[in-house]
Amino acid sequence: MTSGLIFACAGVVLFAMGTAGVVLLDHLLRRILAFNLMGSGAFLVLIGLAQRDGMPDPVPQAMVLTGIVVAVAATALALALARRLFALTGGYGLPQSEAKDGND
Amino acid sequence: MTANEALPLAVIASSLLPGLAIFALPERSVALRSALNLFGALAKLALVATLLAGVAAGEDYAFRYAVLPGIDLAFKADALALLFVTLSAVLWLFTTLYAIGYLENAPHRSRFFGFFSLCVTATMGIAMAANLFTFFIFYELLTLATFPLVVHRGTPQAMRGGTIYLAYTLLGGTLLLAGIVWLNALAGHAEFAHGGYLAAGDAPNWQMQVIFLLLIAGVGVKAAIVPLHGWLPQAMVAPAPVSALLHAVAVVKAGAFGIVRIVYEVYGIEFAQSLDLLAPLAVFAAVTIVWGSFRALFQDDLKKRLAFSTVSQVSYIVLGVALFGPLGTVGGLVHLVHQGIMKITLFFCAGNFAETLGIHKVSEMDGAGRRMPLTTLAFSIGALGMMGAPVTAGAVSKAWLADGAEAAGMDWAIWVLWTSSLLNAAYFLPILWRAWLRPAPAAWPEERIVARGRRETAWLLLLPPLVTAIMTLAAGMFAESPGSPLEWAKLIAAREYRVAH
Amino acid sequence: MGFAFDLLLALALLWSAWRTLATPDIFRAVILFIVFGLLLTLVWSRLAAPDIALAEAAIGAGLTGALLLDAIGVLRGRKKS
Amino acid sequence: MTDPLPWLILLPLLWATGAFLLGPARGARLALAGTAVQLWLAFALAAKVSSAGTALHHPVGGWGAPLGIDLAADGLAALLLILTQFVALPLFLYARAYFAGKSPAFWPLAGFLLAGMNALFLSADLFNLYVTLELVGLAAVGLVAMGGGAQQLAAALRYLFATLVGSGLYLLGVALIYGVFGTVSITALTPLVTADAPPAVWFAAGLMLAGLMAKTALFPFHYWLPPAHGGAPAPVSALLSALVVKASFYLILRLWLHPFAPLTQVAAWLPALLGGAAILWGSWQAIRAERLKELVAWSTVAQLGYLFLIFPLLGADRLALHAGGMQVVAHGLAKAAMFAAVGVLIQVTGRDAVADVAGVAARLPVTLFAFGLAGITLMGLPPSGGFLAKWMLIDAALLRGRWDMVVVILAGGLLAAVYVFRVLRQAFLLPSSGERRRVERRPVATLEWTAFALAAASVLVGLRGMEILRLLEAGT
Amino acid sequence: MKRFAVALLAALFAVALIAALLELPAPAVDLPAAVGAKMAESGIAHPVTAVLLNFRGYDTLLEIGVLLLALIVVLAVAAREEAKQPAVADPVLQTLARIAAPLMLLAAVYLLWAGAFRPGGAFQAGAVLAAAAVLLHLAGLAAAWQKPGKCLRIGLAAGFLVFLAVAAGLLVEGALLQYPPAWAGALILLIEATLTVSLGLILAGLFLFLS
Repeated sequence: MTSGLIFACAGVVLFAMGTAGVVLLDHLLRRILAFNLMGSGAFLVLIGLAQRDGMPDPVPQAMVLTGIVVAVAATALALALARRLFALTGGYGLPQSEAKDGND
Repeated sequence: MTANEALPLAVIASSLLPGLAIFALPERSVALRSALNLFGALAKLALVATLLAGVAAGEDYAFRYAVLPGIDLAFKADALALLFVTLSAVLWLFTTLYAIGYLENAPHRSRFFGFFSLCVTATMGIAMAANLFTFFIFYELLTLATFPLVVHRGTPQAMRGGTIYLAYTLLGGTLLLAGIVWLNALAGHAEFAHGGYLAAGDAPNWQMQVIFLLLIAGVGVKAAIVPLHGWLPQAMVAPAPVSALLHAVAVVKAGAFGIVRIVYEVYGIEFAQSLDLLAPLAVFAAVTIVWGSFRALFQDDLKKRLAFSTVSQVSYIVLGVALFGPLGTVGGLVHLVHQGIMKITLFFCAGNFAETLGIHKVSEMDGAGRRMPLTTLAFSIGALGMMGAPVTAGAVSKAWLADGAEAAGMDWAIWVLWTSSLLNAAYFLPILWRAWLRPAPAAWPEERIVARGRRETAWLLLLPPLVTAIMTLAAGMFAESPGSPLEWAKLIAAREYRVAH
Repeated sequence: MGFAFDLLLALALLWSAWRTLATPDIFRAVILFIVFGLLLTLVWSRLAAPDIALAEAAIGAGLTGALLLDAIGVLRGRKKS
Repeated sequence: MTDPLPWLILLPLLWATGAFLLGPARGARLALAGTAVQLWLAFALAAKVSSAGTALHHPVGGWGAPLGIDLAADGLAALLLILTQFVALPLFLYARAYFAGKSPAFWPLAGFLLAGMNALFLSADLFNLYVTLELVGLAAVGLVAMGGGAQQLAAALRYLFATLVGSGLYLLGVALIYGVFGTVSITALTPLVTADAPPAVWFAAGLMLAGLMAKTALFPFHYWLPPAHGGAPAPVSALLSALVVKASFYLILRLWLHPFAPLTQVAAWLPALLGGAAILWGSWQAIRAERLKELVAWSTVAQLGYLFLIFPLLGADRLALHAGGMQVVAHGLAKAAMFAAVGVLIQVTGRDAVADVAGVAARLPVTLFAFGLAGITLMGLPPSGGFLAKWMLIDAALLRGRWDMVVVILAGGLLAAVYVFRVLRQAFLLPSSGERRRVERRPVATLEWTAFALAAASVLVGLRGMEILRLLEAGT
Repeated sequence: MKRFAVALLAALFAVALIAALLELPAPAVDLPAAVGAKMAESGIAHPVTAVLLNFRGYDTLLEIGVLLLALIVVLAVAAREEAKQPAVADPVLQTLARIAAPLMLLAAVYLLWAGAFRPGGAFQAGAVLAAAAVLLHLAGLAAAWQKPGKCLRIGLAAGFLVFLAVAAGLLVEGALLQYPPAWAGALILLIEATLTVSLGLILAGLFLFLS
């Protein structure tokens, strides 16, 4: 088993963990963390699988570089929204039933 | 585009364009709006006259525009289409005149007349549709254009009537759509043809029968066949010109006309007969005729009584269609016209009673004939016509229908006609008796228009019912002369059966 | 040797990820996330991807960690006052 | 400008950046000018595609797939490009009057959104599509959050997580595809993906399609849509409901038809089942909704359901594909119009409950007309584009004996009538005398007429059915 | 209940997918070979940078767009928060920052230059620049940013604009981002240099506008 395949498998587990986390967790910061884990898992699968024969492949590496920048952009955006919501409501969770009391 | 292609479009445009222009007019430009309305109505009459002359001379008027592959928006102005087109165009002129008088100083007239014109546009489209696809388009357009008219007053009762109207008609439209697409999937996309375009091999018989049921149920809603008639009495909350439109010019007529097209030009009368579809249709028509008349007996509200009368009378047309044989066909078709003329007279008069004196109920009619003799005279002619009294248009219809029933071997239908006539008399004669023979009360419920000189009410309200009453008599007296509705119906029947045999 | 190291690294990575999600204290979770990022940097270099390793260290662990820590700072500051 | 493809992507990026640098007033002008040019480019592209009869390719960097990234435009892409620019242009006019110089973030975000969508429609590379998906998703979330209220932020966050999970699933799928085949070019993949592909490819297809369905708000992933679309400012809701969800749907259709066709046959019933559920559940919620925008947003959930009904019906006769294309166009126009109209109603009456529109018919006839015309399209009544779509869909279902689908489609139309007329009949109702004294803002003509234009287009497009279908045939 | 179901689903998914990964045929397309074959024409000596800025440069263009977009959203949302004072000054941190910041600047320049033929490049360099700015802020030497002025805006957008301009300019001659081999190296360096500055500013901005 090459390192590529090992890390690809680890990536799958990471992705599953991250996805479950985004779906299940309530705390917004944790969901953002979970999203980052999910993304890292996908990146690992991409590179690990492509390099399962042990040879480096620049194409997926470039893709992952792109992906990391996109992920940090998404994280910053999510944090900005979460912090603003925190400033307004004082909580880091999403209100359970919204849209019922139209307040805008 | 040749002139023969353009003419059907022009007939549609002659109400569509004024309608759209009227929507854009500000509320206060009364004169311009009325001018547009009348210009449209007169232009339409002129166009229709050209078409009539052309069709009588054997011209073909058709227009098509591909909407989907193999599916055209197609119009044709054949003899049958023109029967309905002429009726609607003529009655539209009078209804417009009446509405201008009726709605003087009422709010939202731009909206009203805009939708009013759209209604007639849709009716023209229904009449001239050359295939079921086109028919459906205008059939649904008619639903949409009439809704704002039914709820025009904006009261909770109007909303209730409008909602019920919509519930029935949209449901009917859905059934119709299902039937049309199904038929399209089985038999391809074909145009209406004399003698029908379906043939025995097209699909299993049971499917043809179910589709027929779907189609007839779809158009039967507008034709107010029992048990699909529930909306019609509710929709009488609308202003009187709208009732005229619903009962005589557009809506129920569109339903009845749809049945005619489906039976004669989709299935073909012989094929429909061979599928055993006509007898059940006749039974439904008969039940509707009797039930409508029976319910009318117990209505004190004048417009409601007239509405149930419509339920009954429109099914005369359906009965005529369902009677196998040219005599019944002629009876049904001619009643399409006669019922329109007579019923519109009645609704005009009912509107006059309500507008002038505030009379809404039969029990308030006492002595109305003395205060409003001309209106009451017109009403009487219409009512006698409905009963089938001699010299009126109604007599002609009933005679042909009865002959048709005999020829088709359905003698029971004659009894239905007789029963209905008796019931008609039973609910109309008391009104006439009250109006002419009972003394007037000390004060009318709500007198709004004061009689001046010999004019009992505003002349725009008085003129239309008088003209249509005269037409009722003329159609009866000169039934056999060329150009009468009866002669035109005979022409159509001859064409349908010439192909069928 | 390489295989054992990879396996160990993968397990450490998954453990840090798991702790990140499961730790009740949010501050520790973020610290664990930064640890996760550093481990991931190691993984990238094992995978002969030094460019990603650099980016991961600078952006993934560094900037994202700083952003998260700052957000927690706000959270804590509000809770105290 | 020899080739319209790259310009359709570069132009919105340019004016988005310009709007960021120059501020909202000049940004709006840039956006309008840019979008007008884009619309022209989209039509030019459609003309080229039609006359060529096949897809046009543009190898970015001159390398060509699989080394480089290819842009490709077939009839379907051209249709969506036209729709996007065509809807965006009046909506931008609307937005300029609506925001009146406030909300400086709208213009750059809208530019990125449009660029992302155009890039998505044109891309033929799975990983590049991921980047465009993120561009569209994040821009859309930003637009929802722009309002800045707690409700909007919460809705935006919900939306953000949904869209991130969606693109995450998609990305994992791309990773698997690259691992198995060594390429992410759709053209290169199409001959490689066969029914006996390794299980990882099945996983990839499932992940990518599931992720995209979450982004398209297909039932049961629809939960994020009503708050996001119902809470955003009206022009934003219109953009999102009319266009953004269509972008991910487009991608589903594209993948379904091209690389994954050998795999997807088995599961075609699933999207249709979910679509049917979406129609019924979305319509039911729209009927129950108390707020106007919520009603319209739920209607989007329902209308998207129709799009998913086409999958088991796709076949050689292309009827279902045509129905899908027509529904995308008709709903795009109608939903934009409806949100725009509702925006006017809310702005003028100052309230957004369905009950509060009583009597509006008399004061805002143009807006109400717009709402009604859009409603005709949503109900699928003739002669609208929605009618043609429904007609073809029923036809396709009947030809394959899918009676269950016919019933759902017809029922959906009736349910749509219930929620549309719920608003209309309220509007025709005379307001009670106490209500009438409420202080109201005067309607802005630009807002009213742009809504009307969109609504009229959604109905009139029914008369241009042949052109649309012809375009869909070109190289799709 | 939901927790359990989702966790179970995730676990099943992971197991099944790992099983699917263990038996894979060799890829049908050999992209590394294609990259190797075209390296000479790319104008770059380092394969990853060649893919990033030439072969798949279009991805990178859009990605910068995503980043700029995120910054715009951060600006739109965060602008309402009250301005925060620089963190409490810590003398040790301040000294550290004073020394580190210039070094980081140097490192960034090195990374940018190195990117052409070995690991490194605009992203890493930009990230280091951003890190320097964040460090200065944390040390209390730089205030959090308020609404960006004209100059800052231009700085933020410059990299993207230059990239766009090059892409558009190249369209006159050929396809989108089709560098003529002779010019490729120089154009990519121009893009990378401006991108480094803008990326540094954007990444720093994501932090500094937020705090």
